[in-house]
Amino acid sequence: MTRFVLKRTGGALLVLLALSVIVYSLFYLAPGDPARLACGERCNPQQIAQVREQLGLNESSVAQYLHFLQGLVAGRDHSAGAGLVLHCDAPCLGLSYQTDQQVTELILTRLPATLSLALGALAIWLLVGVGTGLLSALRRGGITERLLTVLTLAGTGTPVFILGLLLLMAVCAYLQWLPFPTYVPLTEDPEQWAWNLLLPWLTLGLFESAKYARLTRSSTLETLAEDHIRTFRAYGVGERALVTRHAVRGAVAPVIALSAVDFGTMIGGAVLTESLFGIPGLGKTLIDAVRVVDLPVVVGVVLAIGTAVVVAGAVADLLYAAADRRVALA
Amino acid sequence: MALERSAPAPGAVPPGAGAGRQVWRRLRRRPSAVAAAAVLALLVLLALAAPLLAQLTGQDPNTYHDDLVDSARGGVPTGSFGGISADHWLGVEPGTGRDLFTRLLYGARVSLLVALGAVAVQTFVGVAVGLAAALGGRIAGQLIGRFTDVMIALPMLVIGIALTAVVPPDFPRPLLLVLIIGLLDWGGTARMVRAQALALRGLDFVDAARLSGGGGRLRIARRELLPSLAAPVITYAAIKVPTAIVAEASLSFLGVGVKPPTPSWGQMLSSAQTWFRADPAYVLLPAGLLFATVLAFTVLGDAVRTALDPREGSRLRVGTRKERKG
Amino acid sequence: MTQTLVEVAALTVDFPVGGADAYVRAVDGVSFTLEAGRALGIVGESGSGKSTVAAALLGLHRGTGARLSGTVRVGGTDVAAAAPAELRRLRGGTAAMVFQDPLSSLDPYLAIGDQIAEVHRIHSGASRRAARARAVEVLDRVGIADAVRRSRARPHEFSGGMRQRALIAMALACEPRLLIADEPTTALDVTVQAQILDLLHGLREERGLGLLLVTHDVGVAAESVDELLVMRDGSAVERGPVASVLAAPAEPYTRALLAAVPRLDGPRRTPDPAPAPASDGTTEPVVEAVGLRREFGRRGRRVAAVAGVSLAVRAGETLGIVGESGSGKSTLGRMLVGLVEPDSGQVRHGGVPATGITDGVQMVFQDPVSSLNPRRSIGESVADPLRAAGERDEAALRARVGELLERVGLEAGHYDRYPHEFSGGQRQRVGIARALAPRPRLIVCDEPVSALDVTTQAQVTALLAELQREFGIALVFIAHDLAVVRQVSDRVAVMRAGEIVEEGPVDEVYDRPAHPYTRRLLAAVPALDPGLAAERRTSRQEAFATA
Amino acid sequence: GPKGGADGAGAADGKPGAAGAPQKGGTLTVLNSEPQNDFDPARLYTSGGGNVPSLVFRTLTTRNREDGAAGTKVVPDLATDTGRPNADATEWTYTLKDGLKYEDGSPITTADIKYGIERSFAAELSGGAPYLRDWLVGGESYEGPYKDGGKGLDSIVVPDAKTIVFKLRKPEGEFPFVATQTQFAPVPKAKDTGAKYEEHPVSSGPYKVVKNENDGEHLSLERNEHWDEKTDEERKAYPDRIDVRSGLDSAVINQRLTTSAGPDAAAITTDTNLGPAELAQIGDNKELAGRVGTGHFGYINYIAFNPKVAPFDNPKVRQAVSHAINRTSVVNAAGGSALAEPATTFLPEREAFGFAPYDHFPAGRTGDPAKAKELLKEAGFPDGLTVTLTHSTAQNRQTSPEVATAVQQALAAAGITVKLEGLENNAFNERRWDAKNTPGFFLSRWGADWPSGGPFLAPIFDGRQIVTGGSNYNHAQLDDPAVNAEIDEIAKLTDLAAAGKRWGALDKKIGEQALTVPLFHPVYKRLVGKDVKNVVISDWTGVLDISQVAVK
Ligand SMILES: Nc1ncnc2c1ncn2[C@@H]1O[C@H](COP(=O)(O)OP(=O)(O)OP(=O)(O)O)[C@@H](O)[C@H]1O
Ligand SMILES: Nc1ncnc2c1ncn2[C@@H]1O[C@H](COP(=O)(O)OP(=O)(O)OP(=O)(O)O)[C@@H](O)[C@H]1O
Ligand SMILES: [Mg+2]
Ligand SMILES: [Mg+2]
Repeated sequence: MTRFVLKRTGGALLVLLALSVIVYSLFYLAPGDPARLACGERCNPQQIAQVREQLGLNESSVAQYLHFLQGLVAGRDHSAGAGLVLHCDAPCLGLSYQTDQQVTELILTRLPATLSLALGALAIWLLVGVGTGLLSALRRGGITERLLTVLTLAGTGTPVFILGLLLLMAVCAYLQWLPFPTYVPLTEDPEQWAWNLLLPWLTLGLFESAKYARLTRSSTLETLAEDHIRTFRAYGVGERALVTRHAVRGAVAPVIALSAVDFGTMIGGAVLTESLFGIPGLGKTLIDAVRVVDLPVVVGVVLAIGTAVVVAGAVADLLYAAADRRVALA
Repeated sequence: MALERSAPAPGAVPPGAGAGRQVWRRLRRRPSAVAAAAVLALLVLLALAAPLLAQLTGQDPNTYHDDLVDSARGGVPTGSFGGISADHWLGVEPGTGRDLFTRLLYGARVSLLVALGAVAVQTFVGVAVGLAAALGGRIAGQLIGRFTDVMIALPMLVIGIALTAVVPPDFPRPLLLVLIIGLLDWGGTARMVRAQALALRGLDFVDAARLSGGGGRLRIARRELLPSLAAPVITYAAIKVPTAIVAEASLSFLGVGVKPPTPSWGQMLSSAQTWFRADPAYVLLPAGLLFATVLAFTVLGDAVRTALDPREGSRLRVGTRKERKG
Repeated sequence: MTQTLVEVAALTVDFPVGGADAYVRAVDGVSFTLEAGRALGIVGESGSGKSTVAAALLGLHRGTGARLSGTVRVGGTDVAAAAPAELRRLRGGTAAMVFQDPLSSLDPYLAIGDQIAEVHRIHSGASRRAARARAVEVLDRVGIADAVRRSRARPHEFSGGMRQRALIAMALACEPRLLIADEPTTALDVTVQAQILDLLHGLREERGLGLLLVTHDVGVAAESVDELLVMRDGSAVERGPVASVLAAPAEPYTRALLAAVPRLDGPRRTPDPAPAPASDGTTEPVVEAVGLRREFGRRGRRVAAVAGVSLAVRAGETLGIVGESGSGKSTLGRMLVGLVEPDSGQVRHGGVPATGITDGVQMVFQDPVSSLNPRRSIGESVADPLRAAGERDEAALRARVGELLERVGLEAGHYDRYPHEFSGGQRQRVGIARALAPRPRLIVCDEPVSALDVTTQAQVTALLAELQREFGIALVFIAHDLAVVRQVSDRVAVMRAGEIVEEGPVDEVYDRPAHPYTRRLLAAVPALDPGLAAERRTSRQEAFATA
Repeated sequence: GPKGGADGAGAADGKPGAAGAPQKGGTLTVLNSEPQNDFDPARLYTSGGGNVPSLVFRTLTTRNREDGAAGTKVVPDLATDTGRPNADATEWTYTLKDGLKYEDGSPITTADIKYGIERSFAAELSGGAPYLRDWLVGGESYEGPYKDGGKGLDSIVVPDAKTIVFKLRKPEGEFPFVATQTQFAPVPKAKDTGAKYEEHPVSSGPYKVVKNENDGEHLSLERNEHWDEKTDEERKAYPDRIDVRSGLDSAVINQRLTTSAGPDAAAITTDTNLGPAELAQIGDNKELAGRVGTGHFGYINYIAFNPKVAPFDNPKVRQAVSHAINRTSVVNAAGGSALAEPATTFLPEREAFGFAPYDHFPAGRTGDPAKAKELLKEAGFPDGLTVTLTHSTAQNRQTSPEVATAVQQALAAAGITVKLEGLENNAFNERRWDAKNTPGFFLSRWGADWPSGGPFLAPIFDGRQIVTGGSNYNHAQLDDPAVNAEIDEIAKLTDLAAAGKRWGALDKKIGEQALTVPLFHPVYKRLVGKDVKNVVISDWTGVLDISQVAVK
């Protein structure tokens, strides 16, 4: 276990390093001059030059990257005007070009919202997706299965922005069962937190669940064809128990593997849902930052996503090894 | 021997071609599979025949009809159901009055091409990487795993924006889209394949193949693991189609997508999103087509999945409804 | 008073294969009855339809596409007509089944104790806790040591024999009136086999348990049943009280069957006139193991499956390895071919230290089910090594594969069939054909014939011997059947708990066993004579009672 | 002609929003899409003091908070008047009103105003408008108070705590407009925390910031007890509390306002317009239509030519394009006639801008392809020609693909094949602002920083404003001495009405060269919650004035 953790930590550092290098290089390709964007539309060349200097964009790209690494390890100082020098403690991801906010701080304030969204969605797709997958494996060939197929596919086949908007319209505007969601941090009011996240969770969860339903169903059927199922059938174990107790385990591996990926990408990728429901999460932050070439924020958020992906992957491997002891931890 | 009496005469199935034919035969026996294939074939046909059909209706996907929209009310089509008329079979687009029928047809060309191409690339890369990770030994497995992590964590958007500056303007856009979506979004497939392959790897038949294959990992992957992986991979690929279509739309907003006025379903869907109360037809048409495509793919994918399984016909059917009914 | 427990009349079973209306007749008009508390043995060669009959008793063919005709009644229930609920009660409650393939018949994800408890609860409605207790109890009863702890293990942590015992335990847990055992002891070593057979016997006497024993081992049948049904090609050849069938078989087929049964006192393999080219004695052994050691499990619970084994096999020589289940035979075999890396020690092929898989080394696997890819036709599996060797010509390939299939007693036309269409024994033969294909220098046979009927067994062992002579192949022959090992081996090694306790030429070890464990093994071998078997059983019980 | 701020039919007095006299009290909710990331007066780039910021920052002058055209006037705020110029308008003097206090009760002084302006020169606090840097003597080289060793900017003189004098490099008759910008808000030096000041800027207005979460995403404002309404004629400050929630999707904002459930009944938005689909949806719904206000902002969307690029060096080609344009399609692409007014002039149709009507190359409602073809023939393109139109891929309905395709369609009828080159928004801006590499034919837009012809025409047509290496807005790179001279002359006028006339004439004159094809001026439709009263939308910003609304 310790070995596993050590190995994964090493791997994670590698991943993060690679990510930061990629983002830094892409950034030099991307259109848009960050100094001009930070300065404002009608800045004159001198002002832009000043801002460029202030942001440290005059240095060579390698030097900038090295500074970034230095900040990560040892922290950095930034002049903030008014004789103030802001110290950014290690691991320092720098200051946002646009808002001067510390990126580490920014990510820490955005992460809870994103995590809230992703965790709830995860729960929903596991519940709904795996549930309907099992049900349709159990009722295979029947009308229930066809209905479930169509329903879950309707979830996937509808782009998430339309699904979310439809839900909002129906639940908040038309039926008025719920107020329009406003993000409330968990620490502030757990009950309001859950109520306000209900629709976003449903949107993302339902959108993802068809994938899981199909996957669960097909893996379950696969397992149902195995010999050990015959044993239990020969002992009078009912069809339902066969599916839910025995066959489902065959579906565990792909579901866990995929959930880890989806969960990881959701940390940075649920942009549409986040902006539709006004959730102050990382996805929106990233999109906004990309649009204005706010490199420190982009790098920071991508690194946060990378960390999430690595952690989710490691957790998935652990879960998977726990579920199927035949698999050794690599 | 026991089997002589009733076994199919040797030679009844031509050597080598046995498996493929059997799959095809099994596929043809399922009405739902046939229907799904027909729907897809029809869609592809319609897409291919778009210019012909456009001629038939006398419409063009890009011609504006300012007289068919109510400019004072945001450009909503005049007339009911989104402006359906003898000329415009499915009505017109709000704001421009462009003919929806022809736009949907032309849109199908881009969307199907991009989505299928991208999913094909994703699946290919995902399976290759997943298998390599499962079979490549410890260190290779670790490295590939981390590489997959990197790719999963790279937001498509960041790449998309960077690419707008790099890709020459005359690079074929659909190909670019296929490459971006295909080469960036294979992490899920790879992870899933790896997980499955790891589970299969422990079975004796893989050991047996290792002993007889002269150590060729590629051969083992292809011969021993791929057939068993086909089921989840096909299922997954079918479900990735709409994601790819929507990804195409979001990339279009970054300027990486197909150039206007060329329509695509993804673009139509995203510009339609605010219209679903004022002009539901505008949303429902592309959404309905997308849904039909996805449904057809899934049904067909399922059918191929079972048809690929030689055990179907005997074991897969064990304990189905028939049994419950006694 | 006796009561008819099983009534089978004119049972015919056809399986669909491949094409639209192609069927294989697996069982052809079989009739028999079984009274409560009695035992019926079905013997016959591999593929003769034994398992198919057994499965029909529980209605396991329902819904599979197989066509059945005739009637099957079990415990008064008409299996073909029973409602699903009734059928579920019958399965496990009235009649419980022990399957042929021990390795794949248990849920790989669940603890063994939980699996048994689950089945028990369905039929007894016991509480979770009681069911678990019962699971431990039955596991203990079938001879699993430390049952409380082992009940928490999952199937892959059990050796093949232990899994089979777990399956029997599962059957016992439900206290059925009829036990259908499909090759229940095939995977077991003789000492445990004897225990199990004694156990079954005891249960029968104690509770009037009916027993339908499907086996290809006539010896096992002789020890355990009252009546014998001999099958061939799906039909019943002969039926009668066990003593009379064994003593005075009426049919020529039965006589041939009995003649093929290997006996401890039967003829031994004639030592090769000249152990092939390597007669000068200076050549290196084909395979040599030095101080092999391999442990399994995580820290704290590590088990040394093989604990320091050294051996050597020369070209043209057969080394038999016997030992009880879990003694490390398979692990040793896998290390010899390079599928498992030793923790310490070294394997040398032709004097060269080997790591990983080496050319010219093959293995026949213990489990015929999982050793064949269910998604590929058997012909393709057999052709693999040929393709790897560079053969490209499809026709030549097919011809060669056909030849190999025929050589192991299958047909050339089976090339395009899939594993699930074969009986257990047939699958094992495919595995042997695959191992033979690349003309290896060494084949490690892990229980190659334990799933085979005696006639095929004789055929296969003869075949192996023939090939060995022809090509100078070195064989490592792992088996728990002492009689078979004796028949085929030049030397024999007896393993116990990961170590070789005794090794030597066959005659020496069998005739003058030095180690008490070897002596115990030999005493457990079943005898063909039911009278003798009963005698031995009582002596075993007495020994147990006084111990 | 100029329109009033409201066209709602619901309310009795013709004003949009709920009927009845506005009263103090209650909580106003603001639902916005853009968070108030910058809340530092030095960093804000606003037209007339912004919206939420103008509740916290008072400036020397401010915009007249009235509906429609009346709202384009400059009025005093902290100062007693809109400024007293010297004879040639190179020196402007202001005097503070009495009794002005910060939220902590301390008095507001002119030194604080000077300091506030000075810090807007610091590179750390970049983002504000460029005018002070260009206009103040020494402004071009000043680097802000953090680097000047306490010397300050000499061209801002503070003779006493109530007086402040600005010394300009050249005459600027429109200085009072610039004095409305947040850089003119007082910042007490002792409270300056540099880049962190925006977390809690010191209020001089009717509200103070009590909570600023997630970098301006959630703001809570409460009454500033030290603000004295007697010193402030402009801000009404009816609600007790203001709760700003931003980061919301615009469709959701409009939907929430439509539904007006719970606190949303007392909600407004200051940055989200109604889109075409929403307008279509409101349709005949009287109640909803009665809650929609209309605003205009000095803004032009146009096609820009770069006459250095062939074939646009040929005036006939530019004229042909002008004649061919179909403004109906373009207006529809921009959201329909309710959201865009077709334009043939560069200046908006508002008196404040000095609007003078003209249509030099009449295209009618839907274009005149015949005339265009004729001109092309004269220009030497009898068989038509192929050109590339550069546009952005931003979804703004201004420089976006919708408008580009509408242009493409219209020109096709005149035999001009248009290839579209859609660029990501940043790339698009870099291209069109790059004097060396400006495309020949592209979509562009311009908005004025205050309602006058000056900020409209000078950046676009003044030859001395051609910049290389910075942002160049003079796309045509017109450097006509007559135009330059006229711009300078008008800048000297402090009589804004007289100046307006001359701006209009200048526009008409430049228009003859067909350097641009004016397409449309946008119109803004703003929806408010059902309990919101006293909706004021001026033609200065076109945005609902948050300082006027009441929720009781
Ligand atoms: N699902 C199936 N589909 C097609 N053929 C089958 C199927 N199951 C069994 N058979 C065929 O039916 C025949 C009888 O098989 P069965 O498993 O009953 O044999 P068996 O007597 O138990 O043999 P063994 O001792 O090797 O286990 C064999 O020829 C086999 O190939
Ligand atoms: N992959 C594994 N993980 C953990 N333990 C294992 C593994 N493989 C084998 N073992 C353990 O090693 C020991 C020896 O197993 P092995 O399979 O070699 O026995 P065997 O002699 O072949 O038994 P059998 O005759 O029953 O097949 C057993 O205790 C078994 O539980
Ligand atoms: Mg059998
Ligand atoms: Mg073994």
